[in-house]
This record gives sequence, structure tokens and C-alpha cells, in this order.
Amino acid sequence: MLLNQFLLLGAVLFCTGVYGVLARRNAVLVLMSIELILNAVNINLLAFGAMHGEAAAVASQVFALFVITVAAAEVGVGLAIVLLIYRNRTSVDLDQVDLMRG
Amino acid sequence: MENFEDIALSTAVFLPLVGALLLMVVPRENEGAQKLIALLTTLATMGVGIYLLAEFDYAASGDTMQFVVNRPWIDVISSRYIVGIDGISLPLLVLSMFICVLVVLYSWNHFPSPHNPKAFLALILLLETGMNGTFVAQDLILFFVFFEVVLLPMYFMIGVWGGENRQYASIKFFLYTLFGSALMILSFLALFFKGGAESFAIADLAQSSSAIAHGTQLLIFGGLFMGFAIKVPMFPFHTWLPDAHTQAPTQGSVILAAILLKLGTYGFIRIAIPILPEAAVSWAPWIGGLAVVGIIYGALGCLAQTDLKRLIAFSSVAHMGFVMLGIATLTDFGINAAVFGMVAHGLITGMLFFLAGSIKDRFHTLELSRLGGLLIKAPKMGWILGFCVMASLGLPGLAGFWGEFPAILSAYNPAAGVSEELFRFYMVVAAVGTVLAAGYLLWMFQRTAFGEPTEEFSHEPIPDMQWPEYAAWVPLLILILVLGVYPNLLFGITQEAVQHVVSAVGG
Amino acid sequence: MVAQNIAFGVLAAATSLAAIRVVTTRNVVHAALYLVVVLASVGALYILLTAEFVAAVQILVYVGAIVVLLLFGVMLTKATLGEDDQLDNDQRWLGAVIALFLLGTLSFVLVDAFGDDKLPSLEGVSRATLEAQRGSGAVGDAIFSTFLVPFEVVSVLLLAALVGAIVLARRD
Amino acid sequence: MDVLSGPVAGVFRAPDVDYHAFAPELVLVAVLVAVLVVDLVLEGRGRRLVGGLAGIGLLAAMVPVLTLAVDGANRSMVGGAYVVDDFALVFKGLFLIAGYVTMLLSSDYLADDDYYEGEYYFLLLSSVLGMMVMASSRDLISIFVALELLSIPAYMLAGWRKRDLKGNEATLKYYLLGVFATGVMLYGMSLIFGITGETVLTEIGSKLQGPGASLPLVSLGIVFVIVGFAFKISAVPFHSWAPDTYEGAPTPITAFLSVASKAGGFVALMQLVFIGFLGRDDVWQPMFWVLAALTMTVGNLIALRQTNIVRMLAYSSVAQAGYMLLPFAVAGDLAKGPGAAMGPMTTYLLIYAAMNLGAFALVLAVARKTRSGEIASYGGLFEYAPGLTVLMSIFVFALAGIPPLGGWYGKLVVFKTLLDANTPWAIVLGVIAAVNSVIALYYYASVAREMWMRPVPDGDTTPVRVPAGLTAALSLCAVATVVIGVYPQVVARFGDLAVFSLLP
Amino acid sequence: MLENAWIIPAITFVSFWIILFFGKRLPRGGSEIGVAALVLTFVLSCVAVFQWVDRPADTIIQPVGASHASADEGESPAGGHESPAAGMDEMEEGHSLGMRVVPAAAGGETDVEGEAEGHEVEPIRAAVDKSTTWFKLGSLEVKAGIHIDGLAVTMLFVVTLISLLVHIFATNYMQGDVRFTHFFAALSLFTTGMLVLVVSSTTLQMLFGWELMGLCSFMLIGHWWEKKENSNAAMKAFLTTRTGDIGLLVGISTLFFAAGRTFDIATINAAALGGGMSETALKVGAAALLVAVIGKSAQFPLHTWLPDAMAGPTPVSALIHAATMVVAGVYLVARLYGVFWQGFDISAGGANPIAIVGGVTVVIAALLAFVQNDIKKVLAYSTVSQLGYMVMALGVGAWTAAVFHLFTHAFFKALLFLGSGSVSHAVHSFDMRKEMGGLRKHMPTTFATFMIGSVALAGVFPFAGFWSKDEILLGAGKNGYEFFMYVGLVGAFMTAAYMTRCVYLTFFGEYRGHGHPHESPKAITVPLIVLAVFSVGAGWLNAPFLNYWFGEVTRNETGVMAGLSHHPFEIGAALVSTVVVLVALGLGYVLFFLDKLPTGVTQRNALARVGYRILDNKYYLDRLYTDWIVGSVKGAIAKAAYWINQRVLDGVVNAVGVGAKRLGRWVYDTIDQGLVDGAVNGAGTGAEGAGGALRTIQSGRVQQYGALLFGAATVFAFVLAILAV
Repeated sequence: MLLNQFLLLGAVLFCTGVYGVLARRNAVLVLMSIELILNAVNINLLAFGAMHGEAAAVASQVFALFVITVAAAEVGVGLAIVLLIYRNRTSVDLDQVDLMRG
Repeated sequence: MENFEDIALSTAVFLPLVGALLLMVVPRENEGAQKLIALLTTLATMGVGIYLLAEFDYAASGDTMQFVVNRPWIDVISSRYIVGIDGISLPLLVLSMFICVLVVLYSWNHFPSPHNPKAFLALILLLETGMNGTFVAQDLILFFVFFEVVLLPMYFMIGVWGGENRQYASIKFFLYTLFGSALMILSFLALFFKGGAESFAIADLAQSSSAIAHGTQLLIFGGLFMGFAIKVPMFPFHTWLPDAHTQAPTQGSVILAAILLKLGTYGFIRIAIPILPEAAVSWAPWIGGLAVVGIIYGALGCLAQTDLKRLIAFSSVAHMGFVMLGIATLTDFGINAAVFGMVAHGLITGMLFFLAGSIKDRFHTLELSRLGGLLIKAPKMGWILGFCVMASLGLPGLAGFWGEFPAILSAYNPAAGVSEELFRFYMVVAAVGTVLAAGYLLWMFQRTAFGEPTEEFSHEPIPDMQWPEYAAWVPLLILILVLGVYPNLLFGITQEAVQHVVSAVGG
Repeated sequence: MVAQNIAFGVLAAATSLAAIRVVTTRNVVHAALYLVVVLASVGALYILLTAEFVAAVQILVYVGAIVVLLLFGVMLTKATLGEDDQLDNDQRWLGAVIALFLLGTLSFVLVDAFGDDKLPSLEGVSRATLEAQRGSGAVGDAIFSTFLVPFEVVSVLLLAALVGAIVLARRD
Repeated sequence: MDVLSGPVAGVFRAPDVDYHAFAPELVLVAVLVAVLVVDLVLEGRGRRLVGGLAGIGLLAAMVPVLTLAVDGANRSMVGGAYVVDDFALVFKGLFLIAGYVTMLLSSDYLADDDYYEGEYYFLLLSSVLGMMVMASSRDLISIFVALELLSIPAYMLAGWRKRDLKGNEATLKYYLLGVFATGVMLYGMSLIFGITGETVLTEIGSKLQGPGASLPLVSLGIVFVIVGFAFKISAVPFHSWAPDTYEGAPTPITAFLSVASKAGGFVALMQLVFIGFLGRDDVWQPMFWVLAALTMTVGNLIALRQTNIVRMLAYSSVAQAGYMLLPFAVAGDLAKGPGAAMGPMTTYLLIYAAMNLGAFALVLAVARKTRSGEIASYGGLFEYAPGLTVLMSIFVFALAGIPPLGGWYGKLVVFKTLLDANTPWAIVLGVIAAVNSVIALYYYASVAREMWMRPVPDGDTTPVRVPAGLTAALSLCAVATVVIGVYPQVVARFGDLAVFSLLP
Repeated sequence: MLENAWIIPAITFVSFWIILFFGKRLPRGGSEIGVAALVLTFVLSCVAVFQWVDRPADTIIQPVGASHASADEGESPAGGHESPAAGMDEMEEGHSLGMRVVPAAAGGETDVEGEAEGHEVEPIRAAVDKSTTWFKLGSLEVKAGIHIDGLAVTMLFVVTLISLLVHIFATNYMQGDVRFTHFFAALSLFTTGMLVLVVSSTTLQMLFGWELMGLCSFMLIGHWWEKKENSNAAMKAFLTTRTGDIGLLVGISTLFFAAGRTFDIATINAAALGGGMSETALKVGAAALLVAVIGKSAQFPLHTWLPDAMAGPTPVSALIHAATMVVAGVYLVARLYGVFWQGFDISAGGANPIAIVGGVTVVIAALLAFVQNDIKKVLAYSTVSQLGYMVMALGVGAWTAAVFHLFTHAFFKALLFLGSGSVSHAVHSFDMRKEMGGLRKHMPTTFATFMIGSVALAGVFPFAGFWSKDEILLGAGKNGYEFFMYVGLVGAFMTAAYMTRCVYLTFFGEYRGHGHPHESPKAITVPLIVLAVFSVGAGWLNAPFLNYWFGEVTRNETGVMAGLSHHPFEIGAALVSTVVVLVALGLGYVLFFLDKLPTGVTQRNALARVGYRILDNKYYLDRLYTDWIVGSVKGAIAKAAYWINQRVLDGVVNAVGVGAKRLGRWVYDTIDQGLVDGAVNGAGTGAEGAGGALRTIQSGRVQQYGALLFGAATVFAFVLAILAV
């Protein structure tokens, strides 16, 4: 297997995620897109880990685990914030959240 | 106190600050105590000035500083607390102390609206610390700090106690000068690095600067030039001045005219020329050119004014033009004349601003078209105005002459390496400027003092001089006359130090 | 070898297509389901990369927890469960341009850097050795020794996220 | 002390932990758990107690920092992934003090408006803990985790005013952009890891310097990592969250974000750039050049147009970050090596902390009376609160860099670094910075103008009552600002200390 | 007294301060102080005169022309002056001309060379030089001192005398004036200024005196400043003379450096004559000083301030015109004659700028005097014309004649002005046409003295003016300036004519004013009588029958070095000028006394009626006179001249004033406020605008922020990655 197979897949995933966070109006969908980005990172990490031998392989897995953990925490916090906003606005449309500008 | 000599300069600098802090703790209602503290502080500072005058070694060679104190300050950037004075700083330092005393005296019953003497006097004292500090600092970083210290109090003085358009004027003053000092500090740093000096001490930098390539020297001098020229102010960086002067309260105008403007010219003499003599020679034609443009331009500006204070303000542009012309010649004549011009302008224009303030107090306007007949309403004040007008237009026998004439004289024969033809042309232009000066000043005098009072004031009682005015003005008037008749009082102090400055240029 | 490549091809295709559906579908719930596909495929790819433990965590945490959480989010915010034309905003094209430009740049530098580099083959290595070198045991050891500090920090992080999320999300 | 080296296959050996080195963090952990427990037990009855506990905890954590400083030894643990040296200690001190001042600012703010208090302190302490860890983290994973720990509580704190729409918006924007930036940073980190196969910065540093390391991929990785932290320090164009978040967040949190969180970002950047990417100034130097120039200029220009004091201070702190970035932009050209850029940055950060915290403290004090964030509401402050006016003048002019108030020295050392680099690019940047400091003066002075020269807008001249905590915070900041300005040696020393001992 | 001549200005200076501060409290408003001070100075001046006359003429100076070849004996002129033994701060006395001063006892043989060249080298009285260090300017020690020679002594005498008489006159004339005390204070200061100028040994001191007079003229011309015209006139006087001062500043500077960094007049003269200066410097210096003279001495074309200056009180006019201020310019030329002599190459003959300026002024001013109706203005233009004489005389090399004319003119011009003052005291006006006429009956003393003054001015033998004017004409003729001799003659002709008109209008015919004029009191008439005596006799001092005593006494080093020649009285030339004057008087008589120019006069006046009848019979002659002479001279030429004067010259002066104001306004509005300040404010506005524009990026929408974040990150990555390829 080529290293670049994974890396390019990661790149595609990453860019898809970027598109998602920029183009999606619904806050929950944006959170989903963020997961795509973080998964791209993990693919990269593990592919590189497989590339560089055992020490790196372990480090990459640890790194990926931390990313997953943190991602979980982030999604939790993110959803709390989305709910908070929904409660005050009854909407999760990000376009409408523009009280402050300039 | 056994060795007062060592702490004399520091006392001169920080005593007013102590006074200001003392003022802070006096209750707001107790105005008498506030005035007294301010007066005593300035007097005590002046006392230090007299001590310095008495103990100063006038015969000493110009290349040694006196009353030097050298202590560590910011080791990390090789900057030290070095203070000292020579014949160039001494007169300006004493002038600053002197003017502050008079300003406090004058303030006695002249607090501008919105009153608040406590803050007002505290600001004056803070200003004095900054000004005195600038004149004694011998380390560039220290100099920079003191140079900037004066900004804030003056900003507030104009902005709070100023005229109608005070906010615009104060911020303009502030931004302008800050712009200059930003470039100035960049130049200081460049001097330090490019020359590889050991410290920011002026003496060290003067020695190391020869290692800097000529082109770089020119650039650095340009930065210094901008910094100082804005403060002077030289054409075309002068536009903050009329606004600031016009809007400032009387005391602010006096301090601004008498001392603050001198910080710029002092910077040229103390820093720019001794440290970068070669660049100074290359820049001299430009400085001289701007100086004479300033002379003519300031005069023309004056002719266009309808406001007394603004007119006096514009006249500063012209007068400082003479000072700068003197400096640009890089000769001992020119620089002596410049220092004399600085002091003389301080006394005379300070006096004119005092007068303008008192006129405003009485007539509630400074519109020339509404004034007139001052000699009828308040003859003493009118004649004093006449005296100051004459002094300002450079009448021989009064102090102003010695700032103008030697500057013109020196332009005939500038330092080696500076174009003679060009400076002789400048000389003629400057001489034309003296006529224009006479023109606008007499015109102003005619409009204010001569003739009958205008309808609106013809029946209004206008009080003549009052005691705080006497107290503040008489010393100035006497000095203007004495210096005019016996200029050696000042030339005697400055010449050794000036000789040293000029020797750097090779003159 | 071939099998791996075929597996990769299938998984990569599934991942990419599902990911694209996640960001383009007009149905919020569908998006969540496509996300499950993505996450599961990625987990499978981890196995290809001999990171079984991570793959397991991926499935458990992501599919089991995060997606469920997101679905709760969808429900709680009363999103339209069917087709919804309002899911995208008007800077879609800008987003697309940025994403494509980014993809181009990334592809270029990746190809430039690694070209045809192959992943080192582990065919000859025994299962046990692999397990010892990079298996869950090794990972666990590393976490409790080399990566002890981040591990402890993450614990505080999770606690903080928990506490904070409760405060923010609770009704009062 | 030889701590555990890398993972050893086979037998697991429990690591030796140097508890002295970890003491500050351990104290904090203990305190934050205590806070949580006390809050739970007392169920909101012991609000003051919780706040006091948190404050004491922060001060207590200061003790081991000081003992470590006195001890003076550099403690490098887990293969260089976690280091306690002078650099780390200086910043730990800064974070603790900033956290403490934030605490002082918060106590009355929270009490006045009946917000959750125990959780607030808990999150604040967590964030400070993240920063403390960040100061010592010298590998990618630690940095990542520390960054998250300092960020995630901050996201939530920004939205602590739950019923306030602006508060919601603040937290949303902060959170989303923070996560975006994290994503970019992580992608970058994965690339860096991929090229070097290492997570420890020193190793990365040596590998990136070797031959064949000048790949475009490396540049891309470095850029992405820097972007993650450029967000944190709100460098333009990654600053856009800052004004909105600052405005919507509770003011004490704004102060915290603008000082501590920003300092955290700088700490991370310094560690990454001066250890990990040390040899790659060809990449980061131009990037920082552009970032610095943009940050100063855009921050200052937009600040000119602000009418809300907090928003203005937000843009001002964006611009200040620009000045702090200047040494990065020329670090590679310094005669004494890139590390020489750290002293000025640290110095600037320390001074900035004092004056910016002071400014926000004052905003809080004044808002207690005016209930407004508009600059216009400061009109005539001098008439009824001369003391506050003088203090605010001190802070804003210190920010503007007017001697003898603190800020000038920060600017001076930064300019000095630029000229030390002595390249045309550095000079150009210096001129941009000089022009910017003039623009900045305008809006700082306009605050002073409002206070000193304008009438009171509503004519209400009842004096402002300033609670003790706020007074303490104000005095602390004011004294620091003035003393630093007059005798800069006090911070200059720290600036000198805060250089990595392992620099080549 | 010669060595201590500085006391003389010091006395008046002290008197100024006393009057200023205590004058109002004194019983006579301070006038007593002024008069007393002037008496004292006058006595001291007389002592100085006697001491000078007594001083042995024992110094021999070699003319430069004679020793030109041997002039370069090594020392520079400056070096010669600054003797190493000079005590730093002590008074020192020395013969200042250094190397060229050869005591007669030791230098008996030196005049051999001189005689060989045909110059008579007579011993002269050595000038008294005393100086002290004034101040040090850098490396230069600037001295202040006195330089007393014949010229200075003469001036001391004239100035103190005239000033004394003016003071006495004014005690009465100014009685009851609102600012009586101020007036006397200013008079004292004015006198001080002139005395300082006279005794000073350096150009710098001269500048002091010069400007001091400018100041006082301002104060005195504007004495009644309640009226705008008066203050305008004062400003005009000050500004016009100050315009000339550009020249003085430039000239002093040029000479300072050209003569080797010295202000010392003797040294400068010596350097100029001894070839110690570059030719360019000399030319520039001389030209610059000439500009100063034109301003101060009201020479064409800067003469227009002088008639306006009549706005001041009459005693002031007398002082300004006779002894101070305007003669300062002439004195300057006489003092620095070496510079002019060499700079304009006066010895060459033909024409030179000074002579031309003087000559033009003589004619123009005289023409203008014809058409004035204000008696003081007639006298003012007459002064201008006479000053032109003096300047012309200096220009043609007739140094002694110029000084002599300065001397005599002082008396009769003071007399005339005071006389006009006396008249106006009686009729309360200066308008000859409306308010005067026939005053000879009412004011006999005034009439008699005025007549003496008039004929003296006209140059009628044997009055003072005759002798001095004759010398000027002679000098012009003999020194190769024949053209200017004729100019002088024309001037003389016109002088006589306009004075006839003036006298006629004032004292003859019938009284046309109101009230009953009567003779003035003693305080006014006594000065008139004294001046009349001098107006008669002063001219004899340099007459052949007194052996050209004046010339002998005033001869100084400069004159000798320059080799000025003195031309003995020639009866032929004197006759010519006398004839010219007499013709003019006759013509004037015919024109003004016989013609009925002021209509109505003829009806009432018997004499006029007779004349009218005569003229009536000789109708064509009458026509000739009225149409051609009056019509052309008075009507056309004089009017044209006057028109030009008012519209062009004065117009230019005023336009310069107005123009400067306009220019100022334009510069201020357009350049300062528009351009310079505009740029500053524009930068501010620009920054604000940029800030406003940038704010739009901050749209408030989080995903746009995100786009910015990702977009910027991508761009950075792209650019830097490309750079790394």
C-alpha cells in the first residue's frame, strides 16, 4: 500500500469537512463536519505511524486516541452551546447569529 | 545632604514630581494650600537652579558635563540613568524652572475653566519634571522617556482647560508629536545598533557613530530630524502648533512656547549634530531651507490671522525658523544664536501668551477685529504688549535680536562642506523675514492697542494690571531687556559647550 | 497485498462518498447516518493500518457515543427531519472554492513529498511481535508512562467539559 | 534526574514522578477538585468561600513556582516532553497572577448578576491549569492537550451569561472558530509528525533541520500549526472571533482571554517555533512578517471606529498582539540567534498583562455605575471619579506606549529587536509599527478625551462605588504599570530569564 | 570728554527711564528731566568739540592710492587691529588703524612717497577709540566702543543742539497733550538712538542706534494713535525703513566676514581701502548698505514714508528731519565711506549707484514739493530732496561737502519745521491754502526766522545753505560727475522756487483761516532765533575766509586713505548757482506772488491786484506762464510725478503691504489649511475610512469568519509551499 493512498484520502476528508463547516447553515451539521476534519487528522496520524516504525506507531496511536477523546469532549461542549443558543433563539441557523459585527 | 552636588540635578527633576504627589493628597476644596504647595515646589526647584548657576564651572571646557550622575537603570538594554549639564542645557534648564514659577504665580487668580486648581497645578509640576529631565538626560533612552513625559500633561492641559476646539487641538498635538517620537526612537535604536555602541549614553554613541556607513547615517539623521522637527516645529510639520497654542489655556501656551518647542531644537544640538556630524553637514542645506521657508511662511501665516493667539502661535513658526537656520549653519555663531534664540523666544513669546491670556480674560475674545484701544483701556498692559512686540520683532537692545541677527550673520558663512551660496541666499530670505515679522507684529499691535476701543467695550470697565500679572511678568520683562543689552550673560554660558558641538562638525 | 488494496479501495470510496453526502445531503438525519458510514469506514482503515485498538475506540466512541449525541442534538433542536432546502448557506461556492483550492494544495505537497513511498510491509512479522510492538499493550504502556501528563490533563479536560456542558445546557 | 525514556516493550515500569516539578499543577488540581466538592456540598451557600478558595489556590500554586525558581535547576522529564525551566516558570507565574486578578474581577461581577459561581471558578482554574501545562509542554501531544484544556473551559466561560444573546453568540463564535483552528493545527501537527516521526519538539527540531527537510509539505505543516495558535493570539486574519467574543463574554473573562489565553498562545508558539521549527525561519519568518503587519494595522484601523469600549479594547489587544509578533518576524536574522527574540516578547507580554488587565478592571468598575459599554458613557468621568479617571488614563496611555507608563518599554524592546535584525524587511516592519503606534494613540486618547474633556452624558454624577476586589486588582495593575514604566529593569530581568536553556 | 563720549548717549538713556517711570509724578510731566539731560549732553558735546579742535593734528595717514603697491606688508587688516596686548575686559585706547597709522614724529619721511604721487598728505587728528568686550560669540570677542573723530564730534554737536532746542520747543508746543510724558520719554530715547549711532565704533552698535530710532519714530509718528491714519503712518515708517534694514543686516554680515570677522568700522574701512576684501564682498556689502540708506534716509524709491510721517507732532518732525533718523543713512555712508568708495569705485567718476539714487531723489522730491498744500509736507519733500543732495555728494566723492551739508541743513531744516510748528500752533492747521496766508503780520518773529531758513535752504549767499550746496556742486563738477552737477543745479532751482511758493502761501497774501493767530511764546521763538543764527552763520565755517576750517576739523583716516580731494571755493561756480537760485526766486515771485493762483486772493490783496493787472496786460506772457510753466511744470510734470508717486511708488509700498496680507491669507487658506494641514487631517480621515472599510470584513457571521480562517490558512500554506519547492 502506498502511503499516499491514506494521505490523499485524509486530504479529501479534510477538505470535505472544511466545505461542510463553511457551507452548512445548521449548527449540528457543522459539528458533524468537524468530525470529518478530525478523522482526516487521525488517518494521517495512523498512516504516518505505520510508516515510521514501532515507536512512531505507538505514538501515533496515542495521539489518535487523544484526538478522539478531545473530539468527544468538544462535541459535548459544542452541543451544549448549540442547545443554549437554540433555547434563546429557537433556531440553530448560524446565519442569524450576527448581533455583533464591525 | 553633604554632597548636594551629586543629587542636585535629580532633585531638580524630581522635586516637582514630589510636589505633584503632595498635591494629590490635599483635599480638593483647599485651594490655598494647593497653590502654596505648587508655588513652593517651583520656587524650591528654582532654588536648585540658582544653586546650579552658582556652582556651575563656566570656564570648564565644553566637552565635560557637570553635576554628572551615572547609575544603572535598565541593564538589559545597556541604558543607564545618566544626567549632567553643560552650557547648552544649563540656560534651558533654568529657563524651564523660571517659567514654571511664573506660570504658577500667574495662575493665582487665572485658573481657566473648568477651574480645578489641584489637577491643573499638578499637571504643571509634572510638565516641569519632564522638561527638566529632558534637559539633563545624557542617555538617549532616558532622554526619550522625559521627552515623552511632557506629552500627557500637555495633552490634558489643552484638552481639559483649553478653548472651544480643544479636543481636536489636543489630539492633534499628541498624535503629531508621537509620530515624531516614534521615528525618533527608531533612530536612537538604529544609532545604537549600527554603530555598535556600548550603551545609549550620548557620549558613547558619539564615539561609535563614525562606524556607521554614510548612507545609513543620512537615514538615521532623517529620522531624528523628523522627530525633532515636529517638536520645533519646522515647516511643514507645524500645523499642530497653531491649533494647540490657540486652544491651550494661557499657562499651557506659555509653557508650550517657552519650553516645549525648545525640546526639539535642543535635541538637534544635543543629539543629532554631535552624534552624526557628517550627516548633519549633508542635511544642513535642507534644514536651512526649511528653516527659511518657515520664516517666510510663518510670517505669511501670521498676516492671515484674525485671532491674536493664533497669530502669536504662527509667529513661533517663524521665530523657530531663525533658530533652526542658526543650527543649520553648524557654526559656533549659529548655534550660539540658536540657543540664545531659544531662550529669547521662550521669554518673549511666553510673555506674549501671558498677555493674550490676560486680554482674553478681560475682553473675552481674541478676535483682532473686536479688539482695539487697549492703550486706552489698560495702558500699562498695552505698553507691555508694545514692548513685547518690539522684542519679538528683533529690535536690537532686546533679547529677540540676539536670536535673529547672529543667525542671519552666521548664514553668511556656514560650516565647511555646506554650500555658501545657498546659505547666503537663505540669509537674504531670513533678512526679508525680519521685515515681515515687523509687519505682522506691528499690524497686530495696531489692531489691539491703537485706536479707540470698539463699540462693545467702550463703556465696559477693563481693569489694568493686577498683582499676579506684575509678579509673573516683571521678571520676564527685565530679563528680556537685560539679555538684550548684555547678551554675554547667555553667550558666556553657552559658548564653551557650543564650541564642543561645533568641533564635532569640524568647524 | 492485493486484498488490502482492494479493501482500501472499497473503504476509501465509501468514506469519500459518504463524507461528501454528509456535507451535501438535505436531510439532517441522513447526514448523521452518512457520518456513521464515514466513521465506520475510517475505523476499518485503521485496522488496515494495524491500529486495531484505535479502530475499536473509533467505533465505540464515535459511532456509539458521538453520533448518538449528535442525533440527540438534531432532535433537541427540532430540526426538520425530512428534506430541508435551508441547510446550506449562501457562501456555499466560496466554501467549495476554498475546499478545492486546499485539496489541490494538499495533494500537490503530499505527492511532492511522498510520491510512491510504500508503507513498510509487516507481512513477515509475527502477530505476537506486532502486538508487543504496537498493540494495545504497548499503547497502554506509553499512555501511562511517556504520555502520562497529557493523559492526566485530558482527565481534567473531560471533567471540565462535563461540568461546563451541564451548566450551559441545563434549563434554569 | 533520569525520568522514563520512551516506551519500552514488554514490562511496564511505573514512571518516577518529580513531584516538585509538578507541584504547581498538582496544587491547582487539588484546588479545583476542592472547589467542585465544596460547591457541591454547600450547594451555593458558600459562594464567597468558593471564590476565596479558588483565589487562595492560585496563590498557593505560586509557592512551588517560587521554590522551583529559587532551586533554579532545569527539570526535563519524559524524554524532554515536559520541561520546567525559567521560561516555563516565568509564564506559570504570569498565568497564576493573571488568573488571580481575573478572580478578583469576577467575585463581585458574579455576585451582582447571580451567575453560577462554583462551576465558574472550577472552569477558570481548569483553564489556568491548561496554561500551566502548556508552559512546560515540549511535545506535540502535550501541547495539543494543554491547548484544549485551556480552550474548552474558556469557550464555556465566554457564554456564562446564558440568557444574554450576545453571550450566546460570543461562545458560539469562539467555540466554532476555535475548533476550526484546532482542526487546522492538528492536521499540521499530523504532517509534522509524519515527516519526522517524532512528537518531542527537540527531536522535531533536529530532524527538520536536516537535509531533505525543505519539502513544501514541511512548510505546509508549519503554516498549519502556526495558524492554530495565531487564532489563539488573535492575529489577523485569524482574529475575527475576538471582538465579538470579547464583547459578548463576561468582562472578567474578556480580560482573561485577552491576557492569559493570549499569553498561552504565545507560549506555545515560542516553544514550537524556537524549538521545533528552529531551523525553518525561511517558512515562519515571512509568515510572521505578514501576520504582524496585518495584525497591527488592521487591529488599529478598526479600533479607530469602535464606539464600545470593550470592543475597542478587543481590537486594541489584537493590535497589541501584532507588536508582540514583531520579534518572530525577524528572529531568524538576529545576531545572537533566534532565541534572542524571546526576551522582548516575554517582556512585552508581562507588561501587556498588567496594563490590559488594568484597563478591563476599570471597565468593570465604571460599568457598575453606567451599566454601559459605550465609550460615550465615560463622558465626564473626571468630574465624579477622578481617581478612576487617572487610573484609566494610566492604562490606556500605557497601552499606547507613552513613557513613563509601562507600555513604552515593551515597544522599545520590540523595536530594538527589529533594528537588531538589521534587514530591510525588519526596518520596513519597524516603520509600519511606528506608524501604527501613532494610529493607536488616537483611539486610546479618545477614551481619555471622553473622560476628561466631555460632559457627563446623563448628568448623573454620583460617585462610583468600587468593591474591594476590584480595588485590589486596579491597584495591583496600576502600580505594576507605573513601576515597570519607571524602572523597566524589573520586567527586563524576566524577559532575560525566559529563554530556553537548550537553545543552540 | 572725547574718551568718555559714551556718557553722552548714556545720559539721555537714563533720562528716558527716569521720565518713563517717574515722569508723570514730576511737576512738569518729565519734560524738565528731558531738557536738563539735553542741556547736559549739549554742554558735554561742546566740551568734546573744543577738545577735538584742541587735539593736535599729529597723525599722518598715507593715502591708499599712494602706497597701493606696498600695501601688502604682510599683516591682514584685522590682525593689525586686534593687537595682542588688548586687555580682555578693560577699556583700551588705541589708534585703531593699525599699520597705516604713523605718528608724525616718527614718520616724517613717509610722506615723501605720498608727495611724489601728487597727494598732499597732511597730518590729521587721531580718532579716539575706546572699547570694551561686549560679549563673546563662540570664538569671537565682540567689542563695544566709541570711535570719536571729527565727523562724530560734529554730529554730537548738531544732534544735542537740535534735540535740546526741540525739547525746549516742545515743552510749550506739546503742553496739555494726553501723553506729554510719553512724548518726552520717546524724545530722549530717540536722541539716545542717534547718539549711539554717532559714537559707535562698530557696525553692530550702529545697528542698535539705527533700530532704536526706528522704534522711536514708530512711537512718535504714531503718537496720536487714536486715529488710524496716524498709526498707519507710524507702521509705514517703521516697515519701510525696516525693509531697508534687510540691506543693513546683509551688509553688516557681508562686511563682518569680508573684513575678517569684525564689526569694527575702522577696521572695515581700512580693509576695504587696503584691498583686504574681495571685490564681490565689497560690491555686495556696499549695495546692501545702500539699500539700508535708501530706506532710512528716504531716498527714491523708498521715500514715501517720510511725508506720511508728518502725522507725528511737529517737534518730532523737526528732530527726524534735521538731526536724527533720516540723516542716519547719510551718516552711515559717511562712516563706512571706505566701503562705498571701493565698492562703487567712486574715484572713477561718471556715475555710480549712490550718486544716481541721490540725484534722482533730488529732482523727484523737489518736483513733489511743488504740489503740496500741507506746509509740513512741502518741508518733508524738501528734506527728501536735500538728503538726495547729501547722498549724491557722497556718491560723487564730495565727502566733506556732504557732511557739511548735513551740518548746515540740520539747522535750517529744524528751523523751518519748528517755524511751521509755530505757525500751526497759531492757526491749528498745516494747510497752507485754507488756513494760512498773511501771517507775517501776526507772527513777526516766526516770519523772520522762517524767511532766514527759507533762503538758507534755497542757497542764497551768504546763508548757510549756499556754502554747503556750492561745495557739493563743485565737488560733482571736479570729480568727474558733471552730469550730477547739473542735476544739483536743477535741484537748486526747484528748491528756491517751491520755497518761494511755500513762503508766499504761508506768510503773504491774506489770512484765510479762522480765529486770530498770534505770535508764539518764548519757549517756541527762542529756539527759532537760535536756529536762525546758525542758519546764517553755520555755512561760514567751511568758507574760504575761515580757511575751510570745517573740512580740516572733520577730516578723518578714511577720507585721507581714500585720497579725497578738496576743491577750493570757485567764484565762477558760485556765481552760476547763485544766478540759478535768483532766477528761481524771481520766477517763483512772479508765479506765486503775482499770479492769482489762489483765486479770490487777488480781489482782496492789493499787491496781488497790482500783479494781476500787470499780468493781465501781458496776457501772452501770462498764458505762457500759466499754460506752459504752470501747466507743464506744476500741472503736468509735477502732477504726473505726484501721480506716479502716489499711485506707483506709494501704491507699490501699500500694495506690498496689502499684497503681503493677501498672500498671507492665500498661503494660510490654501497651503497651510488646505494642503499641509489637509494632508495631516486627510491622513486621519483616511485611517478612519480604512478602518470603516475593514469593519465590513467583520460581518458578524461566524462562517464568514471561518472562511477567512481557512482561506487565509490555505493561502499562507500555498504561498509558502510554493516558495519551498
